[in-house]
Amino acid sequence: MPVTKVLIANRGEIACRVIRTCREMGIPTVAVYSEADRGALHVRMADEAYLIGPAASRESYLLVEKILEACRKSGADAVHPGYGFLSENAEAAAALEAAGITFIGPNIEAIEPMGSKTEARKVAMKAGCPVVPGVQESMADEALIAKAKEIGFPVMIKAAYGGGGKGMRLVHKEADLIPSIERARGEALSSFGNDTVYLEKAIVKPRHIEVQVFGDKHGNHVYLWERECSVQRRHQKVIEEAPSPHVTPEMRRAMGEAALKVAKAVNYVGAGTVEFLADQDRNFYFLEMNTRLQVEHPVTEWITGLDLVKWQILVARGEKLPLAQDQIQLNGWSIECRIYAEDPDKNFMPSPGRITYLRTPASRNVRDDSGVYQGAEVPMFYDPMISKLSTWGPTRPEAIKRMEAALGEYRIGGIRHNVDFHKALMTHEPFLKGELHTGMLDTPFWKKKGVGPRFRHAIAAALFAELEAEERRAQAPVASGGRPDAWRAWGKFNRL
Amino acid sequence: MPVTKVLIANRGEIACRVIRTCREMGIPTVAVYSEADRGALHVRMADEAYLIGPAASRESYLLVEKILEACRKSGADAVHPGYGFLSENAEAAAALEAAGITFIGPNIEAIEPMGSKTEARKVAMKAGCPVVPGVQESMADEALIAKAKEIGFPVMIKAAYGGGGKGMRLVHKEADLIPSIERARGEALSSFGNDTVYLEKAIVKPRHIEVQVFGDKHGNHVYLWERECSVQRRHQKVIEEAPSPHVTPEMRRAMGEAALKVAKAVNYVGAGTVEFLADQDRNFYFLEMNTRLQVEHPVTEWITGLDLVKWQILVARGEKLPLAQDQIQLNGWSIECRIYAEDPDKNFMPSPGRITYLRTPASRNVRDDSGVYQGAEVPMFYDPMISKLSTWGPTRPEAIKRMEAALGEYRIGGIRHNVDFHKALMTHEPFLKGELHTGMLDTPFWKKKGVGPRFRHAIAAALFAELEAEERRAQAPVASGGRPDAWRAWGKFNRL
Amino acid sequence: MKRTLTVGKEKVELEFTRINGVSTMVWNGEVVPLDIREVEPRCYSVIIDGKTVDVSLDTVKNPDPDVHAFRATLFDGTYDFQLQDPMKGLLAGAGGAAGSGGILTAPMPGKVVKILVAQGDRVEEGQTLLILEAMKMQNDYKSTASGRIKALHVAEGAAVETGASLVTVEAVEE
Amino acid sequence: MKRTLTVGKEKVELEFTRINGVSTMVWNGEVVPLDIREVEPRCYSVIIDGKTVDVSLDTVKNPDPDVHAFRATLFDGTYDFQLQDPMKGLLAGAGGAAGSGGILTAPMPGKVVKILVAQGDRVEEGQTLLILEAMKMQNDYKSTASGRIKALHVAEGAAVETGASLVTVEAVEE
Repeated sequence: MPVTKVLIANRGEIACRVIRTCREMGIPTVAVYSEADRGALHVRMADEAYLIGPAASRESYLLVEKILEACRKSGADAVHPGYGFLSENAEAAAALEAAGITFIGPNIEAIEPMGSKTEARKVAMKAGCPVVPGVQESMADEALIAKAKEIGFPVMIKAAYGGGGKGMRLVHKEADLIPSIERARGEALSSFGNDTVYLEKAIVKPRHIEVQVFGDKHGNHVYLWERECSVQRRHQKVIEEAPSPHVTPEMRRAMGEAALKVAKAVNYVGAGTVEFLADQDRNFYFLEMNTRLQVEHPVTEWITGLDLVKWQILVARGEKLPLAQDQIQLNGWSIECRIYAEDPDKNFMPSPGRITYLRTPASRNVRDDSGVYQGAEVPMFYDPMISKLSTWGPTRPEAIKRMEAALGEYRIGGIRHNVDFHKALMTHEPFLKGELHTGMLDTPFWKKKGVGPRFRHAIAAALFAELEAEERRAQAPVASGGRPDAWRAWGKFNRL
Repeated sequence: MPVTKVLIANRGEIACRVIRTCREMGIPTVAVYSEADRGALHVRMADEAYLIGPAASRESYLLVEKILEACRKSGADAVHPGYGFLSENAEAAAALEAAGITFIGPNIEAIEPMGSKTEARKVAMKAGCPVVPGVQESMADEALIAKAKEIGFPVMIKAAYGGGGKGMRLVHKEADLIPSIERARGEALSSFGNDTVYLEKAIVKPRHIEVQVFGDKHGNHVYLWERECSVQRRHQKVIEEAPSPHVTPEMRRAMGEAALKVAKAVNYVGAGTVEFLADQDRNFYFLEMNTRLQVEHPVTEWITGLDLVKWQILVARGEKLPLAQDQIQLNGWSIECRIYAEDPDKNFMPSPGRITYLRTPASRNVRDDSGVYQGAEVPMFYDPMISKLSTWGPTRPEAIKRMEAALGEYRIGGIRHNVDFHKALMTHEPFLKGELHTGMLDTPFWKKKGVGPRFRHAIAAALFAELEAEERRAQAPVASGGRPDAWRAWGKFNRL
Repeated sequence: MKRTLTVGKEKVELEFTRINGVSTMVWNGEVVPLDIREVEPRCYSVIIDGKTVDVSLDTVKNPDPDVHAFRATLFDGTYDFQLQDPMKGLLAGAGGAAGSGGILTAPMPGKVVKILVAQGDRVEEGQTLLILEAMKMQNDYKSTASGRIKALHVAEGAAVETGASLVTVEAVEE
Repeated sequence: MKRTLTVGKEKVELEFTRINGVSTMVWNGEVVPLDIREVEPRCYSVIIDGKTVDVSLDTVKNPDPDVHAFRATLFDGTYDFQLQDPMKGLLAGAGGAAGSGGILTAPMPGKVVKILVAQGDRVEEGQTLLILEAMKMQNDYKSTASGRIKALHVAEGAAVETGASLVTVEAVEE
């Protein structure tokens, strides 16, 4: 399949990141943009750019026909979907392929089963990859009790049609089982109108660890080690790292091989991620497979020295994977922080608006994957990601120290953001020790306490700004419709 | 020796770079600045800052007593000299040590012999490190002739007290020897007032290859591979890379071991560089030893994953080198371009002034060691370096492609700079092939030819700016002492 | 120039002077010599007694135009504080600053996806009144007091700016 | 708005219009629809027929205030060109633009370290007249014509700005 001009069906940092790899490969790029994104960085960086509709993504970035139209206009013969939007949409991939456009993503036969959690679980079980012990089918209470004993406590009861924690019950001993099932059924019925529940082994302090896999069209598959993404808030990843501080060399090989079994079972082509839950005893269980490039792929790029987007393009072209398993290096450690336009002081409420000042960290082994610039507008229509800041160090403590220093250099004016929140995490004892689990942010330990030793410097700057503003007002020429005398008098009054 | 607070006796990018490592190590930093540098980046980045005199470096950065005074004021117990200024000044190092301040640089006994080219050559010869065959002493013509035959042609005749290419003569065959010696003596006498000449084997298309060495206070020495710095203009390095495309594994080991012989001969402590000239047949000869951190150390940091400033501090504290020779990795390839405020269209004339716009490249494995910011002044008093842009890739072509793309993203407004010059080098065939030698920039192949396919876009932007300026003038309020009617009329006139 | 600094619940009386380019701050009576330069727009290099700090300043919207609210970002963190001309503070104190009076305003730009109450409804403190969507997230907006819905200022589907009035809740006597 | 573009030795007649926010350029008679936005100060996102380019614009000092000289930086290189209002060009043409008249001016800020000629000296084209130092480098400044030194405008040791007059050379009849 030829890949001679790539249209990126995405926006923000991932669109910019794909454009950069294409540039290095000498491939022209085509950006698409909504009405809200005319001034966005990806439109500035690409070689061509086409408007595809209004701000709302369902009227622009999510419409495959708009993408096809932009392909026709530009002559792009390949589409990179980034992550989100159309990246895991089998129908969109099929529509592109039908139009003779190369979809730089997995084969459609792999997207479909992995799009359904229960289907994916079946594929994994059949392939011999461990899954969380339990039943996923509707079952009578007696059968559930028998199953719980078989699995061993603690177990988790979950509503089959549920979500958001409702209808979930953690059960530590057999005596609590029947009352818990009853309460779970009651909640499920009132919340979701269906009282079907199922049962899984409960994993205490679970860790989210995922394996990066790659396949080509010649049946070759490799794994590019793991990433740990246990630092989450409301099931959203906040910090990712590679490798995982929890994983031993034996566990790494076992997880890699388990991930490859899943990939091979669907003849996986391109970049994919097999997500696992791991318990504190290093048992791991298949969770799901993401059939796209992950947000957190930079940490894998740091430790392997590879360019995953380049590999995606090579595979899409029909080339063989450039390296065999034993040629892939694991060098040092990498951490990534997701920098968001959100306010940690107000329950992480999104904070769209204009970035009036921007200073990005510049240092050794620091990478800032950004989709913004000073003066750019962070629109309210899309996710609030400003950039992904990642660092590398020979060891985990060095990568973390570098991240802490880099966060200290990061300045974003005009909107609220989570840089200080990340700084607090970089000195959080359990994080430093690598004692991660998906609930570690449930306690808001990052809340600020008082002011630092340089507070007076901040006040001095503000006083300076106040004086300058007064002097400017006092000296300002007559503005049309203004009251110069009033301003002047006020300025003088204030400087008494 | 304690290193609990570091004063950086330097400015610009290297001061900022040292501050960053100190931050990661949790060591407070002290900046010093001249009157021209109050707004410089290193003053903004450090924890403390002290004025040490007027703009001229001989009245500020070069005065060790000013540095000592700033140490006393701040309580700094260590001084990092960067490169240039006091970095290779044995007297300054001694004055600091006498005041109980740790000099983060080599032992004084190593600085002294290496400060003299002829002394250094003697040390190298004695240590068994190859030097350029020839004589460095005053000699009668007959003795010179005999020596020339012994060494073999071509030979180079050089003025003993000369420099800048004057009094130098390349001789290809014996018949030309006597007339050349006579002319060299004549030039030397008129230029330097002394007609002493000496003779060396001429190296055709020489390559400048240097080895990074490190020593600790316990007698351990390692080498951190080589850098090639053959791309020079007027004997100034322009582009550096590591490793060298010319060096084979055998040559690498041989050069490293030769460099260690020199380092051991002076009980070298800290970071040092042994410079060699290599011929196209891979013979190499000791040139000199630089007893400081080099400008181009980032390329070594990229391929080893190490932080050389951190190593300097560890060694200064009396710690042992963190790694043994067989633990030092050589991973991938790195290129560095020196970005200068100079005008390649006007014979590289320096271009000091205000940086009105700055956009630095941000990408995977791109590092910009900068000493400036948007709005910063590049003073006319110091060297015109804006930043050092370096990239890494798994292979040399990938590192070069990444550099080319990164240079394309670099934007510097308000002053002239050499970004386009570097871009031209990144597509220069001999450079791509690794066929480097120190005279490769003698032909100005980088001169621009015409305009590119997007020239109309540039013109459109300028027309847009013209229209906006006219409209602003037309709408401007009455300026004090202005002639509003005249401006308005002009504005209208122009929009007819 | 005099200012009253408010940070958290503390207040500090400040004075700032610049004579022939030399800046000085008086902090609760203590004289502090300053070396300040605006190195970038709204970004200051401040040296006090050899300690150098790079301060980025953001202005924060404040309902009272006489109270200037700032957010300063330094290497070691972000601080929110307010400065007020003490003369104006006195005047304002005499006039009496009114509270926000039970009006729920939009804390960010977004779209009103759902309104869960109607005019005249009795509501409890903490009850969700409406749902606002921005950046792919839906946020609940709850009443800060018990009372009755006096007015709805927006309709479902409306796009709102930061600070826009959404709902007015009035206290009811029991 | 009309402009004459000069790039190298070529001239192009241009027209630029903006009506209701829609920009159009006429390039030697050819109509080119434009989509332009100033995304940062002096930095423009320009889309022409789907091709998008990010253009940074620098203004270059020019002795004639009616000739606006620009340096534009794009991803693919840097271009120098000039724009002039054709009406003013005509006026200027009629008035006659004078040359620089044998005055050697400083091409960059620096310090005069040495003056090698005196008033009244005969000089040849290419002869070094003085040495200017900036950024640790000394640069020779040579006469662009043969003639006689009419005036020295600076002394050794003087600091000079870009464009400052250094030496006036007058032609002499042989």
